[in-house]
Amino acid sequence: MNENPLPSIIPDKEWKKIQRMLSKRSLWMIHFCTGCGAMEMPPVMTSRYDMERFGIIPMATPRQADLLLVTGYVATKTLKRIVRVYEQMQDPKYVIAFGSCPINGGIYWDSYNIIKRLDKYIPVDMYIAGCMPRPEAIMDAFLKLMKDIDEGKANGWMRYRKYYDQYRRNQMRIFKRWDE
Amino acid sequence: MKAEQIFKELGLEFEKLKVKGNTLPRYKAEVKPEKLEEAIIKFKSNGFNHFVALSCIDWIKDEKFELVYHLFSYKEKEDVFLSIFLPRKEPKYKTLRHLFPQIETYEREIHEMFGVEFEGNDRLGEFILEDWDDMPPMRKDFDTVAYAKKKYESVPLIDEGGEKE
Amino acid sequence: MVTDWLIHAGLVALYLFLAMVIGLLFMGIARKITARIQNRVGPPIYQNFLDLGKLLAKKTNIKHNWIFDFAPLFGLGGVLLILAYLPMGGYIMLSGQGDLILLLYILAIPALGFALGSGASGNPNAGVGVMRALTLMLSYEMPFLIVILSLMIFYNTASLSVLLQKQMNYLWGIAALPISALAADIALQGMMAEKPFDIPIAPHEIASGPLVEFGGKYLGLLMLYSAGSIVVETSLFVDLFLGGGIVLNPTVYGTLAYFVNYLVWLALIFVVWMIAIFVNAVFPRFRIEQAFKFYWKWPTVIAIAGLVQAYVMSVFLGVVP
Amino acid sequence: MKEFELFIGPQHPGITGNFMYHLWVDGDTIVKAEAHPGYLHRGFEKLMERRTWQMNVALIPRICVPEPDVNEAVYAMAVESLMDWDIPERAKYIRTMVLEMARISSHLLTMGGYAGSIGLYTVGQWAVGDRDYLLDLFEQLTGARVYHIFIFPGGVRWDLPDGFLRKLEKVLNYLESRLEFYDKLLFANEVFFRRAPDVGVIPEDKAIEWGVTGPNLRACGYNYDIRKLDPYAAYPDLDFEIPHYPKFGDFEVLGHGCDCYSRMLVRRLEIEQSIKILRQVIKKMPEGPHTLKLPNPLAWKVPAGYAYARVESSKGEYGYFVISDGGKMPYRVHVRGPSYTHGINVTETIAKGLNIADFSQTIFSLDVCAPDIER
Repeated sequence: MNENPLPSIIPDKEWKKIQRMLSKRSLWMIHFCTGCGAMEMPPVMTSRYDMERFGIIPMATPRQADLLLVTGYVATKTLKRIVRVYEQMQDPKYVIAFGSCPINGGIYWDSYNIIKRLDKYIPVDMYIAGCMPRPEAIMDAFLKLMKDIDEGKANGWMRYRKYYDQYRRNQMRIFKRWDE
Repeated sequence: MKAEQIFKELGLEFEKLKVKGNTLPRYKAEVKPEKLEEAIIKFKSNGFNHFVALSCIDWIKDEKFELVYHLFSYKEKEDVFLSIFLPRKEPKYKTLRHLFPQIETYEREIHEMFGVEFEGNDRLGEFILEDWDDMPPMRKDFDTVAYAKKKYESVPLIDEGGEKE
Repeated sequence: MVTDWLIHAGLVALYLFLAMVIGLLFMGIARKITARIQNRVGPPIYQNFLDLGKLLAKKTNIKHNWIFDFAPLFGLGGVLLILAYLPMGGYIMLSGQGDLILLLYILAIPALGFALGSGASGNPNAGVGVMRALTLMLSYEMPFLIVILSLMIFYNTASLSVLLQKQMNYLWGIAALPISALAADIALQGMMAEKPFDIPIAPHEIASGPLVEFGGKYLGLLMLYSAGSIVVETSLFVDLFLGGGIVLNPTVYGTLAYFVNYLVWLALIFVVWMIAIFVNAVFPRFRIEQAFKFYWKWPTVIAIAGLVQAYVMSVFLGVVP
Repeated sequence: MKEFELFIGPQHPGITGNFMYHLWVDGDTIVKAEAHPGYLHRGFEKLMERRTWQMNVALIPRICVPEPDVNEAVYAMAVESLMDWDIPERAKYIRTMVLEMARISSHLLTMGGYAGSIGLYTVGQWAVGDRDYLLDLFEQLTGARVYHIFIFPGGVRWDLPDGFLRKLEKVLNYLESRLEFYDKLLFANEVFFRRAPDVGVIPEDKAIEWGVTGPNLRACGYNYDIRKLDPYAAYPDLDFEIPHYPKFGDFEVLGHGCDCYSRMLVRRLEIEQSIKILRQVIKKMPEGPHTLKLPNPLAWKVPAGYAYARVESSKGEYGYFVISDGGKMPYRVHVRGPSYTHGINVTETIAKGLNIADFSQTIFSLDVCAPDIER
């Protein structure tokens, strides 16, 4: 996280607590429909479930976002864009994977174009099971993620920095080339 | 003009497909590859101006690819399927994108998924897949399970020391 | 002497700080009200403070060039400068002769700073957005300049403080020059970049335009910038047409007058902001050339009518405030 | 100014789903557009060849996410054609009901998305909120909100629950009363009148040749609808109209057809027609079995042959070309999605000369559904 601006006044521990408190209450999610789970995003955004109650709003660009929703299966071509988007996001950042497909491939277990496990390529903080997850499940995941952030357990972005070599090695097994 | 009459004029034999649910008749005919363009032009000028789809079928036992050009006429309310057979080894055909522009897209997909070459179509190449490293995936002898195992399951988990699943 | 100066400086800091707080609060209220219009519950009204805190606490590693780093500060500094020139509730921090014209010039500074930074990011979306923002500025300034001209003719001054004085003594601008006030409000909608004129940041078209590359701390500064801009723009309208919210004469009532005037000013900018928000919630956005045409057509005609009215009233009818 | 490149998607709010357009822009005008699909490619057609006829029922709804039911219906019809099955009357009516409910929900979503693309988020919020009432009905009927897996070769999975039709009637009344609000906010909005007409025009004489179907074709002035043209399910017994340009009833006719304006109005009027159809279905719902007696699910013997079935989805003609070699699994299934032409060829062609501000509303009004392009 960001360095403490006033180390003499605020203890480092308190500073981290403040940061967590702030980032859990204002999760900005990136507007990226990677799969069919995106279909349940409009209901979550709109009047019935209204995720803006918790300060979660869609953002147009990865630079501004804290939360990446991988909504469903990930095709190899999408994975490259997901990694791009993820790396453009500013720390701290969190990933929620939707549905059964990013867990183990789900119904596409034998497909030639679907990567089966997402956490081999980017760290995932929260999984929602089901095909497709109901809006209630999505809201529940948001609340759980907030709790995790509060307790300091949602540290996927730290893992990504720490094990960057391994993540990149796995990614490069899927991509032929990184440019373009 | 009714499809049956056009078939007669072209000298083609046709069969009627079974239809349940929908009601309009569907006719299917086999055309020689070199006669196809002429046949499609004939149909197009006689009201069959809606190009529905171009499908490719891999008849691996017969060592053939079947390309099915599907036309529909809003006027006559009839469906026509014109199919050609190409050899499975070095499948090659000419592009018909000048007749209906969307044929170009279908040709690009079939080129990628089956490996059929369409001469004259300059947009063939990477379309849906990216960084593909095997035979075209829709061919019958492509084993998707083996490929998925080889490519995705062999990727190791992230070793975070200590915590093992 | 020194104490005077210190009190003055402290007051300036307080006013600027309050302006930022008000701006952020207004953004939160706008989100809540929009949510209610859309049948939703909406975020708490202090949500924007949390957002700002989070953005400032975020790690920021976006590297383009020094112009890009400098631009948010430039924009924010520009906004603060304008805030210092604008009377808020009758309290004037910096003032000089002919400051209406000066104000017109410095109004462009924050936008230019913003444009500079987004242009430096090299993102084509930002480039398009900046182009649109500058075009939009060109379009709403036409009626706005005419409105200012009619005010200057009618009140016979180019100084904001004198303008406020005369409005307090005689009549508020909106009562004396209602036509011009209408034109100014339409121009204000564009100045605030609310729908139907939120063209520069249109997310569906150019992915939030100039903001596209800003994140973390930069975005936090830009959020402060837009919070300040809200106060600048609404306050500008209030100062020009609603007498700056001055209901009690400070020379008579002293400190109490400043306090009451501040509250009245706050209420008035809130009303102006609400009008903008309600219009924002029920309109789609124009294309940029449509906005341009729109502004050079109806609001300009209305503003010219207002100019004629001001001219006739002051020159032929001899109404002198 | 120099020409520059702009990427709309895959991560972009102005795109329907995970899809990408690569634009070359000169000033504000698009000079060239290229569609890049494949971000959602799952290889459905391959996977279907590996699953039995009945297992496929669970797989196919995932091809088109905003309106999955058409997939089930069209697959069921194709299999029935091969098997030579006549389904019971009640199954036909229940299918019609499900398809029309799906059409309304898809149109509401499109309407909301379109309004969002021109910046009117309020309509989007309302429409998606109202759509949830239909999803609740679906949940009661099928057990799922989005992927219903309800229409089956041979009929439908189970009969209607008690009191379902009464609830449907209630929801229809509610939706009908809500339409007025959409009219006021979007379809009578001055800015909409200025932005939508004559934008994203498909040349009328080319529309059929380019493979434009569904509401987009009707917006060009042709009253072709597969529900009337090649009727299926219970549509022959039902009375409804096909709204098309310039038959817009009480709405103003602006522009010259084939544009965003007529496309959205056709969709708006189709919601009304769907409500009308559903009311008739409620009245006419026959008694009887809801499905045929099905053979052993593990060993369906589907006779060899070719079959093509098509339905009118909310986006256009949706067809399955199913080929059986007499085995336990389909030999080949080709999916003809309506967005295949709308999203790639048509958009690439009509994007030339479009303002970048109008690009997003053009694809939203064409109702491009990315997953059915690449499957």
